[in-house]
Amino acid sequence: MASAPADTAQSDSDTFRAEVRQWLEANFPASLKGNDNSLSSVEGPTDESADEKAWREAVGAKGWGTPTWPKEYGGGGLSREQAKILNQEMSRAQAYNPIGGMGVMMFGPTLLEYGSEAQKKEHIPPITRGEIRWCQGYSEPNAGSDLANIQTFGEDKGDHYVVNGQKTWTSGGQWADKCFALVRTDKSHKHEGISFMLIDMDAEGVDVKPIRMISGMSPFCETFFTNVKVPKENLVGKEGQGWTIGKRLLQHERTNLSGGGSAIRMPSMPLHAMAKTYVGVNDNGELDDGELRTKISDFEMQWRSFLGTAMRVQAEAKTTGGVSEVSSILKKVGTKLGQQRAELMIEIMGMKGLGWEGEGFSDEELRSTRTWLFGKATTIYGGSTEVQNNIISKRILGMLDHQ
Amino acid sequence: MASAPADTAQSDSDTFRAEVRQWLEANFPASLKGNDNSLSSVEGPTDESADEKAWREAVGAKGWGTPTWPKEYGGGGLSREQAKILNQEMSRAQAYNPIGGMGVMMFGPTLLEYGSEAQKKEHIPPITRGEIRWCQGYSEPNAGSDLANIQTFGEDKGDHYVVNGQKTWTSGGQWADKCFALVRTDKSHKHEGISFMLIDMDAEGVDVKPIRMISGMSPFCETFFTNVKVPKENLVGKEGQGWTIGKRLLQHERTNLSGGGSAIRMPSMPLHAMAKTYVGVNDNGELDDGELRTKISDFEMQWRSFLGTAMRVQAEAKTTGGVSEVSSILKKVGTKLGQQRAELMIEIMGMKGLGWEGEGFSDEELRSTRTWLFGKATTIYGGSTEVQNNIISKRILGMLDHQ
Amino acid sequence: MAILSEEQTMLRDMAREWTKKENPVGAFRKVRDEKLDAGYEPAVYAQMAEMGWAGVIIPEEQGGSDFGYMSLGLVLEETGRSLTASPLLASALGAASALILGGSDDQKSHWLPKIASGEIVGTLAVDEGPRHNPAKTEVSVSGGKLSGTKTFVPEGMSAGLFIVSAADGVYLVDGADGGVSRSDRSMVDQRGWAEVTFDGAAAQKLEGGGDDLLDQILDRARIGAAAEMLGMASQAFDVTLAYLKQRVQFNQVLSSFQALQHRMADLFGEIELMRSAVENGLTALDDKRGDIAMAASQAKAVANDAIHHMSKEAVQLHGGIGMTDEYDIGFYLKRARTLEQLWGSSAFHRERFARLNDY
Amino acid sequence: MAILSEEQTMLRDMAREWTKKENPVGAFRKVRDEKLDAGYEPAVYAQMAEMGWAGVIIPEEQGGSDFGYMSLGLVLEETGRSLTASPLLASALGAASALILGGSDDQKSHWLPKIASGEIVGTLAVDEGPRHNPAKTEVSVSGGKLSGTKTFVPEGMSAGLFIVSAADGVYLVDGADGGVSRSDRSMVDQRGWAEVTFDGAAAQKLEGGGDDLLDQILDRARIGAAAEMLGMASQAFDVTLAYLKQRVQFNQVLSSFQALQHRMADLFGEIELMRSAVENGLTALDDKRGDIAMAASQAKAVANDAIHHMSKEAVQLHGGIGMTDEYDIGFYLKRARTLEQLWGSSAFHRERFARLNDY
Repeated sequence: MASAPADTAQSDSDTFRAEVRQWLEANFPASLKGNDNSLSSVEGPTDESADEKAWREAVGAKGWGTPTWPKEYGGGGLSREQAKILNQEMSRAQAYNPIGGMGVMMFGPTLLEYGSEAQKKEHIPPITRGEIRWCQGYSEPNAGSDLANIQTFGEDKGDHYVVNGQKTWTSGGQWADKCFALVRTDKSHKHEGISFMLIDMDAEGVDVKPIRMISGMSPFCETFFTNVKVPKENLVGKEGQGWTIGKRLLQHERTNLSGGGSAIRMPSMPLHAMAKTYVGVNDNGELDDGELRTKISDFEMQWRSFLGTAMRVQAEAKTTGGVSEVSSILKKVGTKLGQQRAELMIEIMGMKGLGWEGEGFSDEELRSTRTWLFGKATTIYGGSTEVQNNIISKRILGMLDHQ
Repeated sequence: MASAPADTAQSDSDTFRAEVRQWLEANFPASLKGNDNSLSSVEGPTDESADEKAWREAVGAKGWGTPTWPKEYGGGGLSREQAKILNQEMSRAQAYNPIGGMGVMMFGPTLLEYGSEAQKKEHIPPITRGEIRWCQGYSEPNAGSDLANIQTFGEDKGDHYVVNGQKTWTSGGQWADKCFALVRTDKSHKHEGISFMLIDMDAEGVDVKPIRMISGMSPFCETFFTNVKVPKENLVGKEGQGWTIGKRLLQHERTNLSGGGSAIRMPSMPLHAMAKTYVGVNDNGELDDGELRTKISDFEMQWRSFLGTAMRVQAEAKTTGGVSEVSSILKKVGTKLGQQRAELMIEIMGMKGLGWEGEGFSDEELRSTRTWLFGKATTIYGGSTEVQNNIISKRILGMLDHQ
Repeated sequence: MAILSEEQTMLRDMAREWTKKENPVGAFRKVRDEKLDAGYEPAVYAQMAEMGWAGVIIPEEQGGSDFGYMSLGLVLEETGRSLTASPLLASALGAASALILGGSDDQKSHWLPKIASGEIVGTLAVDEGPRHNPAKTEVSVSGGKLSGTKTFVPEGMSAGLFIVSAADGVYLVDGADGGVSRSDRSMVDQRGWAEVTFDGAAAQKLEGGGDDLLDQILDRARIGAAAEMLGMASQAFDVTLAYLKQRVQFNQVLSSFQALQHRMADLFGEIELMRSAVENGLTALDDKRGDIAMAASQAKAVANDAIHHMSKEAVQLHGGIGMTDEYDIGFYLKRARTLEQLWGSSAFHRERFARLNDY
Repeated sequence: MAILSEEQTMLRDMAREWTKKENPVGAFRKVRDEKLDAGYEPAVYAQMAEMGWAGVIIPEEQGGSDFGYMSLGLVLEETGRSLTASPLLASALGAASALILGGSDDQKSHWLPKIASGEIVGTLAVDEGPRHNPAKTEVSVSGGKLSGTKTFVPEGMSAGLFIVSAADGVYLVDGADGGVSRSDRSMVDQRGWAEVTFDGAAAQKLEGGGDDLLDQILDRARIGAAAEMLGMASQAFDVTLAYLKQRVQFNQVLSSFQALQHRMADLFGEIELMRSAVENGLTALDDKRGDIAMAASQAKAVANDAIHHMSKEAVQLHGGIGMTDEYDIGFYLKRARTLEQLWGSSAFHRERFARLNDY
């Protein structure tokens, strides 16, 4: 058994916890208690209230929105242990992290790994302060699950590229300041012909057109590049290294979509509590729809087992220092369960779970409809379930290619 | 709407029905009432009682065990309409058809289509009298679902072939008199190198070894051919035509396995009645296991829908004269539901549904265990579910080959 | 496919032709985008009625063709394919059935010709909460005046006749009565749902049909809804299959991937069983069989489950574009869920089927 | 895989080594073919006890190692992999738990050392019908004499100690008592099941553990059974995967067929969730958490469903040879079903989980 932590380590923790608690008391506006930031990337920018702005700036100044990032680029410079304490204290204070989005979740970690010193100095600090919105320029109309098939082309013009092509599924493209994009710089090689570059969304020749989704929201855009000039200092890594860098970034995305992501989107009220409200109970105190009762019980046990699996992956990663094979199932299983939950919500709420807008539905009910519809995308983007199954069976299980 | 049948047709039917009824009264031994012959092919030959022998001979003499086969080869020579009446009257009298097995269900119809006059004269009459047992020599250890890969080879020796090789899954091989087999006569062509020939099971060089199944029964054998002499008059059709003939025969098999086959094996007592006995009901008269109640209700509705589909296929075949596309799903769905039912029986009976032998279990319970285990084969033999899915998606739905 | 009479074949072909040419899914999109009050285009329903579709189950003496439920089912299947927004199901099947089963001669001859001609739209007002529960009603009737609130009434915005369930029976209420007020409910399928409140509205009881009149009416409506879902599932299947055959990923058309092939084979099987369940229901009605209640629960539960699975797979197999409003496939998903809930979820009908079989 | 201590890793590796080398599935086949009375080879269990496995949860003062439930779960997982026929689950986990939870000091020091050394086998005698229903018992106890019949008692043929449930509590009955008679039950998994009749057998009550002692005992047994199933499912998966990689059909190894690849990916995910559910249960026991009942129902239900699916797929994916007695894979199917029923089916535990969560 591991020995007990040394006393000094313990007291360091206590000191830090006290520091955080004090700082939160001083800086977190009481008016924001219980708010969350989880849907902001889907719903687009909302007008920031004065309190919200103050809170974002306060957190940004400490670097605590990106607690483990290096201090020199504006991060918090905290240890994992400290970050955990920070997180606990935030929850305790009913505070939320106002610094988020793709810059924090995907692009930042990737640039910290692959970017040049100059690039890090330029791009990381604004992310830590929540000042710059990034979007992802990966998918194209004919390169969805088959990402390596991208055709957007950057022609080498000496000190810059001239980029032409069309991207799609650009999350928040209409609100983004900058785009990290996969651009083909060599047509003679498929994977090795791809480069990873950073494009200003307000550069000449960049046009975005929001895509309306079945949920009624437009969180994605089509993005058109017409003779867009991209200076070579905006190339991350080497030319032709884009596939490697791009895939690394997707790992960050996947981690977010499975464990964290879907967990965050699960409302705090358990299904069975919702069901008791809508369905009622019989004389024995059982939900008054036997089949639904069984389904909820099944779901809740599966969900616990999934959360346990996500925790197991984290624990194993911590111990072994590597990513366990089990992590390969998290996205596939987590998104499946998320969708299952949304369908169960309809069974629970009945017609009330299918409201679109207007009178007769609570906000929660209307949100439930949108969550259900939007959630259908979770098994498609970020590597569809079919692609996940290919990866698991071939890479993890060692089954051969089906071709 | 179709016009009413002409009076004469009606009165012909009535006359025939009266004839059948009278004949059954005179010939069907009362001692056999309620028996059935449906599992005989699985359970092997049982000693025939005097009454059973008399009944078989009586039916054989009329040709009524194979009612629609031509009279000249010992069949009943009846019209479909008459055969239906015969069938109805048999049910009414609680009689059964004592003439069965692979000769009747698969080989006979195929030989009637492809055999020479001499072959029909020789082989059909003993089948109609239930005197000869046929077995199927198709599968080999390396040619299961991929039947065209058979290696058993027949070397041309002028007036005969010398056959060497190994077959497996020979149903009732240990009890069979003769075998219809797929034998390779040409190694340079895959499908076109196969011939369909008839082999005496007591010929020199034929050895059988029963295969014990997980159900404890041994309804199949491995069959070894070592320098077996097969005269050329036992070749059906032309050399190299075996794949075509063999596939036609499989259609007869498939028809039997889907509609008829699995339907026959469903015990007469509905699941919910079984469940009431084993599980009991609560104060509201509901099965005292809510989840099981839901599952049984679901199963029973699916089963009705399946039976309706099987009837629909028959009706459509009658109207259009062809086989409808829908028939392609019958085997796959019927066997799936059959297995689902068997698993539900375990849920209903609990430990009593898992008895192997001996004290503490009723005959019905022990039979239920064996049916469950044996039924696992239904999605494997006669074209596995995976092969059915390939066929449906490619041939019926026109999806391309996955290679 | 059931064996059809010549008239039925003609009717089905006409419906198929019309939906394809005159009323493809684009027509529904227009209704959706224009946010029509009724939830459908009245001129289109008039056209449908003119073709006789609103009178298929109505006796000839009341202006119908008396072709039966199977015939109406065929039309619903075709209009289901193109998601035609119309009150055909609620009015020509639901309300018409109520009158045929339970109406007096006077009631029939007053209302049925109007339903058959499309002059008015009838509908069923049964539920009083978000989940189907016909046994639970707080509607009160005294002195011929009916009061209470019915939720999620299909075509509730346009209905000129409400068939209203109460504890002691089923009533007719004229939509023009001053005691009727409606409140639009914007549902995910963008059809004409409403909450309808009756405040002392004049009501006539349906005296015929016996004690289980409400069940009988609902069973007809359930089978009709299942027929509409059958058309939707068939079409969603066809559209998805066609998409898989043309979409290329990893240098292969999607239809060549075995994992997708096997999923399509499964769906194909499910939809065939669904068809059998629906046709069994329609036949049970036309043959006035004794097991209509069972057949209705079977049809609705099997249809619910099949369209549920099919609509999910249709979106998933379309990939990203299936998530866009620009593509039609999402409409099938949305309409599927409201129909699944309408007049009983699968759980409701499995429970009912067990009860009907005494277990 | 949970984070293991050094001792646990050693224990697991030892168990893995031993089952592979000394006790592969062939050993079970031998037990089966020889129809041993006990349903296992006593010498083999003696060997297991000698390695300390029968005393893993038993305190040191009673001859055990007090390594806890996670440790015992690791052994059960490994022996589950090779279908080792032994009373480890019933005795070293089930009966030992009963004594640890509810026994007096005298009872513990009398029985636990014997269980730990393998000198005697203990078991739980709970059910009185073919379906798990611990609440229903007709066992009567008066004046220290216990009477009644218990069905489908695991290791009932060899047990020297019965933990018997009665309406007013849980009792110990010495297997050597003249009032005990046993009747062999030949089950599909060919293990040592018996019906046991007690006719005025001397019985001592377990006074400790509180009102829900029986539940507490059963929850431990359920989690243990889930651990055994986890090993079985993992092994069935590995064997099936290996088979798919070598079997050629249509000129391709089966593992190259995408439809099969995706099914294996699904199973892989299910078994990982199963592992989490089992480890959660074992951890809950070692940490003496407050949610043991929920964790046990979760572990048993999730494990039941996963082994059910895996065992079906294992047979199907093996094709024809999976149907033969010559191949081992069928043994997994058979053992799976008896363990699924033992101490509660999935339906039982879903119902219980709902009740525990007050819905």
